[in-house]
Amino acid sequence: MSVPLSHILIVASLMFAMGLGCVVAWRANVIMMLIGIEIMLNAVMLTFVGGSAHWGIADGQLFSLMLMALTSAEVSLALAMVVYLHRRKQTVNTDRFDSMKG
Amino acid sequence: MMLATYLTLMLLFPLLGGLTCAVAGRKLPRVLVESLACAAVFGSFVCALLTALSYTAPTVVTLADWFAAFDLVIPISLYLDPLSLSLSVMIGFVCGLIHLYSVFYMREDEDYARYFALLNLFVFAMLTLVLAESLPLLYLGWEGVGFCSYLLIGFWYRDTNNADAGRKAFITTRIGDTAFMIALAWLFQLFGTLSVTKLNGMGFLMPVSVLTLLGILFLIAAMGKSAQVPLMVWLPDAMAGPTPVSAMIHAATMVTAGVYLLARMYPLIAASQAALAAIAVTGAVTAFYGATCALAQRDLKRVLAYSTISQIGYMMLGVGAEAVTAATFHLLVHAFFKALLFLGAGCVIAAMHHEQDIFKMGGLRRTLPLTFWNFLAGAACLAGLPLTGGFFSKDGILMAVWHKGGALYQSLYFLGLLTALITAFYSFRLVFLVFGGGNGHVHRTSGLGVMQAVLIPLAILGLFGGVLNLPGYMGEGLLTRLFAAIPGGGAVEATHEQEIVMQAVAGALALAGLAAAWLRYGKGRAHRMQEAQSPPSPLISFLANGWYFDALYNVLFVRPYRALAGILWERMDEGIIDDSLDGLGEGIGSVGRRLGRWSTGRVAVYLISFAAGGALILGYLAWLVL
Amino acid sequence: MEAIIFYILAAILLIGTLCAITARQAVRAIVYLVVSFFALALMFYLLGAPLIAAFEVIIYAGAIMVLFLFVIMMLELESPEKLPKPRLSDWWPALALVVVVVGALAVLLLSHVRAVPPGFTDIPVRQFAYTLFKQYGVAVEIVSMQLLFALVGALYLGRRK
Amino acid sequence: MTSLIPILSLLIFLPLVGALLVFAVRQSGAAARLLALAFGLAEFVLACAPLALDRQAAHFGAPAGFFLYQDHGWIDRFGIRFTLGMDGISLVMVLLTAFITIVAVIASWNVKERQGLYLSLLLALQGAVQGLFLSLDLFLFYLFWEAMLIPMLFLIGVWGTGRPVYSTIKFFLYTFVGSLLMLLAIIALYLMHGAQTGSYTFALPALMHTTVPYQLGLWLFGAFLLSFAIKFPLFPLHTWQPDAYCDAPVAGTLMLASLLSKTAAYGLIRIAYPLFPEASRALTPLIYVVAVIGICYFAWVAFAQRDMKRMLAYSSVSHMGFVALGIAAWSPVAVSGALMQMVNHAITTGALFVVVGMLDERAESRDLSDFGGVWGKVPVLAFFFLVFNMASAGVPGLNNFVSELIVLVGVFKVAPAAALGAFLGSVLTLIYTVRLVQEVLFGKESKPTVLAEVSLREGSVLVLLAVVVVYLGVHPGPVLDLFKAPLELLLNK
Amino acid sequence: MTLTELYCLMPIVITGCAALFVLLCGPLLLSSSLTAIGVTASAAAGIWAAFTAPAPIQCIPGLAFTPLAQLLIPLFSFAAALTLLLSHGYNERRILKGEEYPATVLFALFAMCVLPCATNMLILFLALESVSFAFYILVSMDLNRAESGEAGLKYLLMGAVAAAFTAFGFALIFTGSGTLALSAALARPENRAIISAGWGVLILGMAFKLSLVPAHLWTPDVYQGAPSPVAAFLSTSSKVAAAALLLILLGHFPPMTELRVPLAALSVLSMVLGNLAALRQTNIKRMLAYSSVAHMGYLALALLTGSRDGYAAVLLYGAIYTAMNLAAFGAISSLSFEEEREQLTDFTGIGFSTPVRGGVLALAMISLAGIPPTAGFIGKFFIFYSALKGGIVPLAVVGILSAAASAYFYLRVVAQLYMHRTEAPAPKPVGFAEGLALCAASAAILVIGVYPGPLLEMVETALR
Repeated sequence: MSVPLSHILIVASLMFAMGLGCVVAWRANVIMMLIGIEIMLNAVMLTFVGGSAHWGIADGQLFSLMLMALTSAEVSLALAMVVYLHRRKQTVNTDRFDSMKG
Repeated sequence: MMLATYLTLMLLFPLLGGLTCAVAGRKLPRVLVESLACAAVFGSFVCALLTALSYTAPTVVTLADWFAAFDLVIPISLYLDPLSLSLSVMIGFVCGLIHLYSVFYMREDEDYARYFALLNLFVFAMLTLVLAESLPLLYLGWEGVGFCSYLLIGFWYRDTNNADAGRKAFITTRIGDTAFMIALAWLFQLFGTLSVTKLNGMGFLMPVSVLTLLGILFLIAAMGKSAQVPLMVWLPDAMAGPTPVSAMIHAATMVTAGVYLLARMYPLIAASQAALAAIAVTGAVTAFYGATCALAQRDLKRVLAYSTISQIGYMMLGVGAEAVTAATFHLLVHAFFKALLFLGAGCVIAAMHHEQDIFKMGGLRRTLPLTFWNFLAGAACLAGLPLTGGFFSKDGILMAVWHKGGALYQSLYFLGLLTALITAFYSFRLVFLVFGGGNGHVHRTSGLGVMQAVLIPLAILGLFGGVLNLPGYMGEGLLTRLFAAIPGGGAVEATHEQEIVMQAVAGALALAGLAAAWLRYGKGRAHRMQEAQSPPSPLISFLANGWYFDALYNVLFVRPYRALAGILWERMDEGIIDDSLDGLGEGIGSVGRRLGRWSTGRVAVYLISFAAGGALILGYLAWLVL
Repeated sequence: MEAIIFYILAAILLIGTLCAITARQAVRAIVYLVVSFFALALMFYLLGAPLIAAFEVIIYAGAIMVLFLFVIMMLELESPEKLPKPRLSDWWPALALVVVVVGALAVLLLSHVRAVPPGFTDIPVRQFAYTLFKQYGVAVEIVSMQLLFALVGALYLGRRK
Repeated sequence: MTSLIPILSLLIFLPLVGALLVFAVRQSGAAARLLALAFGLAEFVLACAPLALDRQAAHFGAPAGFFLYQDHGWIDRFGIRFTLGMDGISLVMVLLTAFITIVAVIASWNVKERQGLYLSLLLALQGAVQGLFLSLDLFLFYLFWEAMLIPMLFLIGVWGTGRPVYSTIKFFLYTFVGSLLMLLAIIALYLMHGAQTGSYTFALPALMHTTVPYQLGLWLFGAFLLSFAIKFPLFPLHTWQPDAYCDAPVAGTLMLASLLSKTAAYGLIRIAYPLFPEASRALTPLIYVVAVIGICYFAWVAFAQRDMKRMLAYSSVSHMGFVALGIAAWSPVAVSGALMQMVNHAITTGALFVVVGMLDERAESRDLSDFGGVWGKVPVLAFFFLVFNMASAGVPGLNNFVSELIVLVGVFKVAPAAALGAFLGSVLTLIYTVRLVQEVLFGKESKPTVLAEVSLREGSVLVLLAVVVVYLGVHPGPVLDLFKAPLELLLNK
Repeated sequence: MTLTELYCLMPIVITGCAALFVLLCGPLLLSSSLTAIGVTASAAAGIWAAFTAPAPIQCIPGLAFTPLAQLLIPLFSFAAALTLLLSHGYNERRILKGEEYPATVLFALFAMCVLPCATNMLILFLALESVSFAFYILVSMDLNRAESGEAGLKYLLMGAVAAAFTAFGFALIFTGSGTLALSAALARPENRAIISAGWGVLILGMAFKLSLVPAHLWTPDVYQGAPSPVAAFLSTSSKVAAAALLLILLGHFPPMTELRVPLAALSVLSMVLGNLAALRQTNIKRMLAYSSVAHMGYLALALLTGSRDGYAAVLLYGAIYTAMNLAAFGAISSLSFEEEREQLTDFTGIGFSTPVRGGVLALAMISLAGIPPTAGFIGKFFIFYSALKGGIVPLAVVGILSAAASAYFYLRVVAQLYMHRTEAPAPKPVGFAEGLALCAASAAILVIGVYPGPLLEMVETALR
């Protein structure tokens, strides 16, 4: 395949930035923020896989695999927290979670 | 060797007496304290006499080391020469008498221990001042007498006015003292020594301009201590102290320390005519100033105070006219008759229930005859009636001034003569007002007899003090012979005819003053008494208030100083410096608080900050690559 | 040929993501995202990582997205007041960030001189497995611990007092 | 004999042990007091011991001039050693510290709250100050320099009056800013010396041989100077000082005024000036200016005070100006005058604070308008008040006169203008002193008209202080002699 | 895997097994025995590591018992043991039940033990993320307070984004260098731009872990929300772990000069902002959070030197900071009863009503302020020494000035403890476990402060 590595990396960067943008823009919506994080992590995986393919070694792919596991752990914990907090505060708006500040 | 012992004992007696009184005085019986104090001073006097007997030539006696820091070596060393010898004898004698007098004068005061402690310490300090060979030691005496004077003026401390007077005296003289210290530091820089004898022999090493400045520094020092214009304002107020104190400190001894200092350092500064002229002018002006002020005073002691200022002015004039002998002569005689006058005044005051207004007195000639005659003798000396001690001493100075020549000194001579006239006038004004007129009621206190008795030796010394230094036509003076060895001590080169003419003029003026006073206050006494009830004329108040110098200084120095102190503290220290730092702290704190507000509690803000940080780092790295 | 497919997939991926992040509702966003993840999985396949591609589909497009849906439904988050929408003013900083990050990364990545050094090589599953268990056995252990504790944490938080 | 008994370490650790013991028995006030006093006296005896030694004897390995010397490894990684040395200067300072601490212990006999802790902190402070005066390792010096702050912080903060927290934190922050910059300078010097000679050490004698480029030297010396100037304090870095002095308890003020300000002067003499001869020369005019401004300005401001302690606080800085002046002149006479002034200032100012503390204890006020006629009420106390005030005003025969004279004579030789300014200050000094004396001692007796007379304990402190005041005024020779040999070595470098 | 290899990795095994054991047997055992097991396991791990000679070779692929691990594992174990000791009483008072707590602490310790042993970036990354992950759980563990869960979510959201950044950084570095192994990480000049981009992103991720400005904002909220013992553990070991990761990476990679400016900016911003923002803080836990921002700024300053001295300073400071913050948060946690004692005014007069706990808190504050003879001073000295030696003078000056300002808020606590007339309600006495923990921490502060030689040597050895 003859796609330059840099193109893959650009695509990954775009995706990463979009994920970041999502996290930042959906400022109060915890679900969308988590989605943004997923997007960012997927961009990272793309980078790893690209790098892996580029150097012909499996390490990058492995990192991706581990990232998936990590992500699922994080997401499940995050969602558990969302549920927990929703139960306590009846909201998932993170802007309302500001009892501590200053 | 005996000399050293005498000198040491001379100083030790009053010192130990003073310390004993200070430390244990309150626990000891009164009689013991009184006799201890008197014995100490008389012991000192005896030592002074013994010293005088065994004196042969000027000697330096080093008793101990005071301190030494590298080349700055200050020994405790004493210098015995005719000048210090004659002064220490005088001090021993006068102070001894005044101690005795005090015993009775202070009979009713509870704080006798403090009183005698200070009195004794004063004698110690004064003797140290006179005998010191190294300038720092002289300064020790110099400040010591000032300190004792401060506490004694404010002896009756419960009255704030007394304390204020003491404070004024202390601070005003400190201005002079500072000049002394500056001179001291400078002398050390110039000559590398602070020994009086060495310094006096090294004056020629320095240019005249330096010596002039040094002379002026010493003059300022003398101005403070001897109450010369413009630092004279403290002395009239100093009369707030007990009268024996005024007699001892503010008439006979301490206030003449300035003259003594100038006489002591005379060899060093003699080379500078400018310095001498400054001294002479200061002296003459002060003499005139003091005499005029004395004219208008109503308070018995203030008259004497102004007269003291005036008389010391004469002494300064003498030093300025290169007549150290004459100045010292006047100093000694003045000590006797001024002590006499003050002690006499003390008797009067004691007898009058501490009334000091001379316009409320009168007729004491009959009720206090002994006091009267003694006081009269003192007044005659002060006025310079012919053949009294004061006559000869004052005349010696005036003659020296005339002989110095030049327009300046001649005009000073005439100013001196005018002052002599005024002096005679106010002296007898005092006598007529206090002792003349109708019968006065007195209150006989128990000690009055002894107090009056003390006056007698002083009166004799005052009246016949002239023999100490008779003018040339009557035979060589004792002092002149003694002082011949020291620079500036030589007799004035004048013909006997000149001397006689000048003395005749002076005598005539004194008598004229007496006549005028009699006319105004003897014959016109009743009229004057009436006048005194009405408000004084402007001229009288001008003179009575000492030419308004107090008010002037108040406006120029005291009030601005107070006001600025407040401003410096509240505006500058608390204001600019402290508040700016507090403000800085406050500012940093509020910046911190604002930075803390960045933590809004909203995770979105945290994330965007985080992301912005990432963007900045990446942007920077990209910029590097570009 | 593969390159063209790659670019098409990249386009799908990016457009899908863009749609996802700008979707008005979370459920729609998830659907868009599933699409783009499928595209990503295909790209992985093209890049010689079939296993990762499979996992991508199974774990991401499958499990995780479903988990999201599940939570959304459980908390009845579809009502507008529960999930606030970004205002326009929220988008500007996001856009600025995206531009800067992408710009900076593009500059850095494109300055990379030799774009295609050894070329892409397929990595056999065998090699993958070998690396996984020979070299990164510890990683598996750590991740397993981590997953276990995700479970622990989730259960703990779910506990009712 | 000197090597058998580690006198120097003992001087430091004895008070620290004392502090621990006193802290341990803090429940019982009387026991704590006696224990603290015993440790204070023991320390004093120990401090006197070197007086009996042959001070000419050279100690093996010791730098010239140090007749007692101890050197132990400590933190080898940085070449930091536990090096102590005693020469004439430090001997006097150690004696002074021991003496003042005894006075402080006795003066805090009546502390009501937590007396054991109070005394324990006093002893700890003493240990730190002794360490500072003895250390020959710059790191060690810095360690003690900062460690001093902790007991002081508590002394002011816990037992203070007025606004103690504000004052203590202000005091701390001020000094802390300075000392941290000094720390940087110390490290820089250390690195420079290491780079030049290859031996990385904080030993003061070795660091003296570092060649410091002029420009850099200015910065480093500036950092040292800033640190010392704050603790001195020199104008205009003084504003912590009136507050701290005013709000601290008696012993705290005593330690602050008598000892802590001396540590700064000691640092200038022992460290800053010898280390940076060129830079110190360059900045000397600045020191002259601030010293003279300080002498006059503080004396002037003191005049405006109503609070006695605040007045004394300003008075204390004003007098410290003479020390600064003497150091700035850096001539043998001037510096020995400065050292003497350090001793005298410690005694006189300390004594004044003690007396004011006693007045405060009796009348429960420090406001001048609440006083008057004390002479009639408590004559003995009034007597001592007067003596110490006169000493402070520079009346000859009492101690301050000697040192001020030496300083002024020394400075006049080098910088007449600066000396002239200082002379002016001596007039201003008298003005406020006399005002203080007058408002307190003289005038009508204010209410309450009866005050308790001086107790035996108080009397003993006062007599002790007064004896020293007079002794040093009349016969300061022995002390001045002690300074001679070390100063010759320091100034000839 | 031979026996010696296992021998080397025993700390990891011990902690991992202990975590699992606690989890499995938790329901059957008393909470005190759970704590005992945890403490014993931590202590065993620490002691084992301390007395095992480091082996230069990989024990098993991806792990090696390096000298660094020999220093850090005991340190982490110390912190974990103290945390468990502190938590025991705290949890009982606050009714935090369950075996999850000690198990998670042990899990965190397990991950921390792995981290310094890692020889490749994947293990490093996973270990670091596991540490964070354990803390996500621990922070939100206090079900009685809404703040706890809130803090957990915030931390998790931020942490996940930061993890994405870190991972992206590793991805770029991997792409640029072609390997995940640390020892083989080569300088590839032609890929320098990619690697430096990776470093840039990675540094930001690390900035989050170290709470450097601008990635610090979570710190105060999380410290406030977390149970105090957790805050103690979080503020010490997780930071040291992150710093260790950076040390390992920086030690293996050729120096990246372009990173100097971003690191310097992070450092200086953290020092200044941390110290300033803490000045007026009235909540002591938030104040300590800002203080930790500042302290991490000092750490970054030492890292910035890129010298051996600097790295040694980082390690030393990490160890000292661990002791100081454990003491500080430990005292706070032992003073907290039904309510979390966190407002400054809650501490009024506490120094006298509870001398030991108040004293420990005061000591911690004095040490944090860097005043001798406490450990904080030695740490600060080393940091600024290395900074000056590394030639970063302006930063050192800024840092030292901000440190001077920082004395204000530390002393404010001390003042609150001792120098106010009114007194806050005195707390009840605490148990043996907490007392032991507090004593251990303060003893460490004092001993290191007076005689830092051995620790300095250990630090030197760790970098060899």
